[in-house]
Amino acid sequence: MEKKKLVLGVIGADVHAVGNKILDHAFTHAGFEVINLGVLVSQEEFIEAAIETAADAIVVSSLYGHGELDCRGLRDKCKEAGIGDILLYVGGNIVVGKQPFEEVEQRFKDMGFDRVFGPGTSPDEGIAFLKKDLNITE
Amino acid sequence: MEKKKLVLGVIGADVHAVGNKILDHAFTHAGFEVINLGVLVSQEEFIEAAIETAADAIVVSSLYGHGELDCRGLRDKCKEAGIGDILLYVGGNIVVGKQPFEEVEQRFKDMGFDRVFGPGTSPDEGIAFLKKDLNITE
Amino acid sequence: MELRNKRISDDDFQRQREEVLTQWPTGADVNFEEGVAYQAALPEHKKFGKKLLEAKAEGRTLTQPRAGVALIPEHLELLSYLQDVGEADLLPTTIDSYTRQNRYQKAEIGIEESVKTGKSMLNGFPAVNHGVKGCRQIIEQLDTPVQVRHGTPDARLLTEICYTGGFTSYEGGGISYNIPYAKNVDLEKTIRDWQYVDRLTGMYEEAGVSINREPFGPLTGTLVPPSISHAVGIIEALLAAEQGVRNITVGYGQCGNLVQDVAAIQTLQELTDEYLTKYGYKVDVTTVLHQWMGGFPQDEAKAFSVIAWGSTAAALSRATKVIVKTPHEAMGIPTKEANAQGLLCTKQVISMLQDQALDPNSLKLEKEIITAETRCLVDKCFELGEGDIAVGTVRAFAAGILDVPFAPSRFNAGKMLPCRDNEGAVRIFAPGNLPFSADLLAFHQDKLSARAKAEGRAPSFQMVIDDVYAISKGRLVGRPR
Amino acid sequence: MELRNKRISDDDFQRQREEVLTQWPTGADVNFEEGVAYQAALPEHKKFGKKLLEAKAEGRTLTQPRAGVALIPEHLELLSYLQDVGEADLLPTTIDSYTRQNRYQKAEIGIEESVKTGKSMLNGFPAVNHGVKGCRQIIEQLDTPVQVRHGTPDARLLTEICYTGGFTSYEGGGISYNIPYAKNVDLEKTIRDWQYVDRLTGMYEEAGVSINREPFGPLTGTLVPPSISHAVGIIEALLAAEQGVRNITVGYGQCGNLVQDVAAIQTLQELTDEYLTKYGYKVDVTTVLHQWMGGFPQDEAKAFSVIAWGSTAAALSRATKVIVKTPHEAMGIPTKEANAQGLLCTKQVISMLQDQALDPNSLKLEKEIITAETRCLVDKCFELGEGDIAVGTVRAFAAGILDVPFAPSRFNAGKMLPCRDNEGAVRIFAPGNLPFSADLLAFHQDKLSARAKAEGRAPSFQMVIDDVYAISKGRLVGRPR
Ligand code: B12
Ligand code: B12
Repeated sequence: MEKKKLVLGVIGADVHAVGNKILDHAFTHAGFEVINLGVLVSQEEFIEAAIETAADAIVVSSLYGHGELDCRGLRDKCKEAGIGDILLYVGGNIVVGKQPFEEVEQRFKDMGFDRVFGPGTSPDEGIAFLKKDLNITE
Repeated sequence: MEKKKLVLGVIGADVHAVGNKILDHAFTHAGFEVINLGVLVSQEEFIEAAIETAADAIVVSSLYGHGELDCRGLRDKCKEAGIGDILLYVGGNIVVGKQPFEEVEQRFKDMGFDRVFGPGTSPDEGIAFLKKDLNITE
Repeated sequence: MELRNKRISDDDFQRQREEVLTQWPTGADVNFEEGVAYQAALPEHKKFGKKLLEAKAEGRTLTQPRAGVALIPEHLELLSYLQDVGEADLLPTTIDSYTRQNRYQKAEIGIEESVKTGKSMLNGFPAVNHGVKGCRQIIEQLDTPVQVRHGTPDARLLTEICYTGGFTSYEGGGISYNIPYAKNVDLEKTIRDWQYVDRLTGMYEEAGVSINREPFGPLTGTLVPPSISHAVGIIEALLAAEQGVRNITVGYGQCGNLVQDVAAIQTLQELTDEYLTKYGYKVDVTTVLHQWMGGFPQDEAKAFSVIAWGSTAAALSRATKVIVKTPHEAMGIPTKEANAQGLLCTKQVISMLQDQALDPNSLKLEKEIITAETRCLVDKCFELGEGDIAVGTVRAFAAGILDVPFAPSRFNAGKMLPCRDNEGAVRIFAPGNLPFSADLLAFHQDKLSARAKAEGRAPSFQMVIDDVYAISKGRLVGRPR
Repeated sequence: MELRNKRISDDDFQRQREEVLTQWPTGADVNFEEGVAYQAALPEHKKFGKKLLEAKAEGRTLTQPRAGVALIPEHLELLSYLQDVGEADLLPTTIDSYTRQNRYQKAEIGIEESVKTGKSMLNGFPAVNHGVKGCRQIIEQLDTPVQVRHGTPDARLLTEICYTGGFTSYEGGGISYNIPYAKNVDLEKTIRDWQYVDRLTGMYEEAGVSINREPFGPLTGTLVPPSISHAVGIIEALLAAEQGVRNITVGYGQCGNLVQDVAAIQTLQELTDEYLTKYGYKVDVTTVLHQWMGGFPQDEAKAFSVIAWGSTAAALSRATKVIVKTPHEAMGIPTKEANAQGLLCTKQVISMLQDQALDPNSLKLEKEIITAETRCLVDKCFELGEGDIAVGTVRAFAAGILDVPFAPSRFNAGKMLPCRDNEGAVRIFAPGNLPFSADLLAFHQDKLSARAKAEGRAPSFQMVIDDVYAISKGRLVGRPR
């Protein structure tokens, strides 16, 4: 079976690189093809890379607190670019400060993200959902 | 001027001796005559000592949490013994657990204590009030 | 009957027992054989002494809180929480102060008041009043070994009920539960009453059930020099061993200077082993470090620091277990949440530091000092007792040879005054009648002169008071303001 | 213009300046003479460098939080709280990430959104957008020295505004604010842009106003071996000194092994002094220890432990100041209450341990290793630059001679892989092109073999990952599960 493709990156002006390197390693190890854009990635770069590689999902990390400002409109831009249905994940420390996760999750779902992960989610959890959402069975 | 007399002790089944030794030292140093009954002092012992020495005040410590059970009825017993007007102070960790001080203070005032002091009150604070309440001026 | 460090005869024991079991109605439910059978049937993971020995072999430090409330359901909820959320390795059942003074009638009122007001009006669990069945509810519903912790001068009935009730570890001793916990109770009497406790433990041991015993290390918890508490711990270990106890945890309350604290735990293990062997006992010895036992800072963030610093001493000394304080310490009996926070803070430090140790060379001097002092004290007690350590101990306290600072007991001389040196180690300012060699006394004096010089004031009672307040005011050494 | 470690000429500086001050409208309010006069008129207790030197002389460690929000009133409220309730000795103004990337337009939107939503939508204080007047409101309403902390590759405009605005200390450097904080920014350019910042600092110094400068010590905060961050700190100190900076604080991010951490702070002071003197600069050098900069545990009680352990390293090493984490670290930007808790926890440890120190003998080996490694690195940079440390540094990064683990910058080789040894000290698993002597490489290999043996597995990237997660999972060494 062909490997599913993920575009991975840390959005906005965010430079937190450690988690990104580990996610790259973990997703690759789990059998995905990872297109890792690294840190400081704009919405446009995510979408271009997804179109270019015909990716199955965009996995956005945001650690530094500006996630809410940075992620707004990503789903709409995907639609405009013709990949309106692509699977969209976001995870990390995606808002400023310690906030109740349920509220945060709802806000990001309203923005069009399919799944939202809170601080310190392990890569394994993301992998399990990716397999489910991309219908991967072994 | 004659020294004012204080009966000092730790009430009930309480054995916390450190603060008691320091209060004895501090009150004596501040010019009071201290009749120190030490730890494990019953209500009856407080009252007997106060009558015997014609004390001006009874200073009760309670640290171990049973203060509420141990202090109930002390004012009434003072009245029965004919020293109903004696100045009654209580201080220390006088209830079980961390409770809002205002509520605790009220409960002990309702029991007939003239002044109530919370955890970690410095001896100096007690001395200042004693001087005020016993009309000591220097 | 004359006090002797001699195994209590079966006859004597049974005679006492009859009286003890009638001190409160619940005594009637105690049955030795049935108690042994119950304990023997407990699953391995509920056995306190076993878990300690495993940890010691692996070089791990176990965490244990203090906790106890008036009523059984609440007590169970509390302990379950500390086990499940607080990740406690060992559990306690702290007994209330009325029970400790054998005032079971007052404890009964406390129980009633607690039911009425819906909050615990007692500062611990009244195990005697709850009886054997009450205790067994605790043991059965938890997955962790549970120890009884108290401060009871005459604990004979409490012990009978708790052992039959299934507790596998028991704190206390004839000295350590008298001198800091009583005012007028004869030391001879408490040593004798604790010989009863130890004999009962020995009887369980002989019947194949090993119950862990723990002398209370910190004593008054206030500026107690290590050698004083070591001497008391070793003597209580010897007294217990004579009655047949085979699993003992000796304890020490953190003083605050890291080198002194690590040296203290290491020498406590070494010296206790040494004395027990020397006097012919084969006992499994483990150690416990008590996090700072003196006055705490009121601010919770600051309290966490003190907890972490105690955990550091426990981890770097490889104490077998550590007794944990909580961020509520200065205020009152902690909520279960605060108690769990103390445990989790401790666990993080302990596992984080698991792989580190202090350089042994840096501990050498301090270990030599503590060892020499402890030997002076214990050997002098043997001498005073003409070879009998029970007799010698009573005479030593009477003479101020053993002297615990700030103790409420009138059987304690209270002539020795401790004080911190310039690095914060606890030293001796006024030796009273401590039987220390001239060298040792000179060592203490030099150390305190250095501090006096640094502060530009002579050592005095005010310096001692400043040291008592120091930690709660954010310092270790009580510098002049 | 060619990169050189040479003082920028006045002409060059003025030419750049004209361009810099037009990057955003608020640049128009900058006036050097007026800025100098404003700074000169500040009361003594608001001068950062002065307070540091006093603390160093007294052997005290000062506390400093990180903090910054979008709007001025809220920022003032936050800093006042940290000063008054948190007892912070030094204050920060942490700049938001848009400003750090010179995206002032986005910062403006962040300000507007913050006004609208009533909560800070920025992760820091947008000082450029608030301008000189905004900054002065901060300085004037506080009684504590305030430093700007950020992570800005091109900080020229920010510096101009902040210096005129009255800030008396400024973090950053051409390496330390590039390699961990950027992806595509040329190292040559950032070194040059930071020469501008340092020259501006030098001009204030020459005008009689001393502003403290601080290279960012921890870099990526993740398993950075001490010698790597020492080398970067020393190089940035040399670059700053050449431009006329006279008050420098070099930094280090706690690694977690106490001996390594204390040795690191001590050698950082010694080596920085040594190199500055060797190259003819007279600079007042102080040190800062950053509490654990990697991933934190989520549980607050556990986070307090990590904070306390960092404070322990700061206290026992006598770092001049300590940058404080908070119990919210793993979750998000802390509330002011959580930030104050971190400060108070730290203060308690620092004052409690004020009088203690580690045995110097126990630090000897670790100090020798760090010193030898750092000399290998810095000397090699001088060699590569044919005597010019600016040139040499750029070449060293290109060649992987200087190599920061986990850095996002493509100007960093990323070939070196660090890993903890069996005692938790950070060692080097894959040296990449580090110019270490054979002896030093063998030392690292031995240390890692010992761990590999203890764990029964070969060092691998999985071991590194385990180490990255370790502290947040309660350990220091990432043992296999
Ligand atoms: C040391 C200590 C002990 C020692 C005491 C040794 C001894 N014999 O003295 C030991 C280990 C034996 C001990 C035992 C127990 N303790 Co204790 N102990 C403490 C501790 C840590 C310090 C007390 C101390 O010496 N402080 C230093 C002195 C100088 O301060 P102080 O005692 O507070 O006294 C000062 C002030 O309170 C004030 N003050 C006191 N009275 C008055 C009166 C007036 C009028 C004024 C103005 C001021 C004033 O002035 C004093 C001098 O500055 C405190 C917690 C803390 N404070 O940090 C717990 C604490 C008092 N103990 C407590 C408890 C529960 C116990 C035990 C039941 C065991 C247990 N469950 O852990 C037993 C009880 C034994 C008994 N029957 O009394 C609880 C009480 C809980 C509550 N009130 O809700 C505390 C608060 C700890 C806790 N948070 O759980 N304890
Ligand atoms: C190390 C670190 C830094 C380093 C980063 C070095 C580098 N270039 O990588 C430095 C010091 C440079 C730094 C800088 C800053 N940081 Co920072 N940093 C951290 C810290 C301590 C650890 C991050 C880390 O490496 N963790 C280890 C890795 C393995 O975990 P991770 O990053 O969380 O990633 C994992 C998970 O989140 C998850 N995950 C991530 N994305 C996704 C996506 C999906 C779909 C899934 C399933 C999972 C997933 O999987 C990853 C791998 O396990 C965190 C706090 C913390 N977590 O303890 C703060 C933190 C992220 N930083 C923060 C901030 C604010 C900053 C700064 C603005 C400075 C400041 N104010 O202090 C700058 C911003 C710079 C910028 N422009 O981005 C804040 C963010 C606040 C918020 N969200 O409210 C944090 C939370 C600290 C705090 N509490 O204030 N930081």
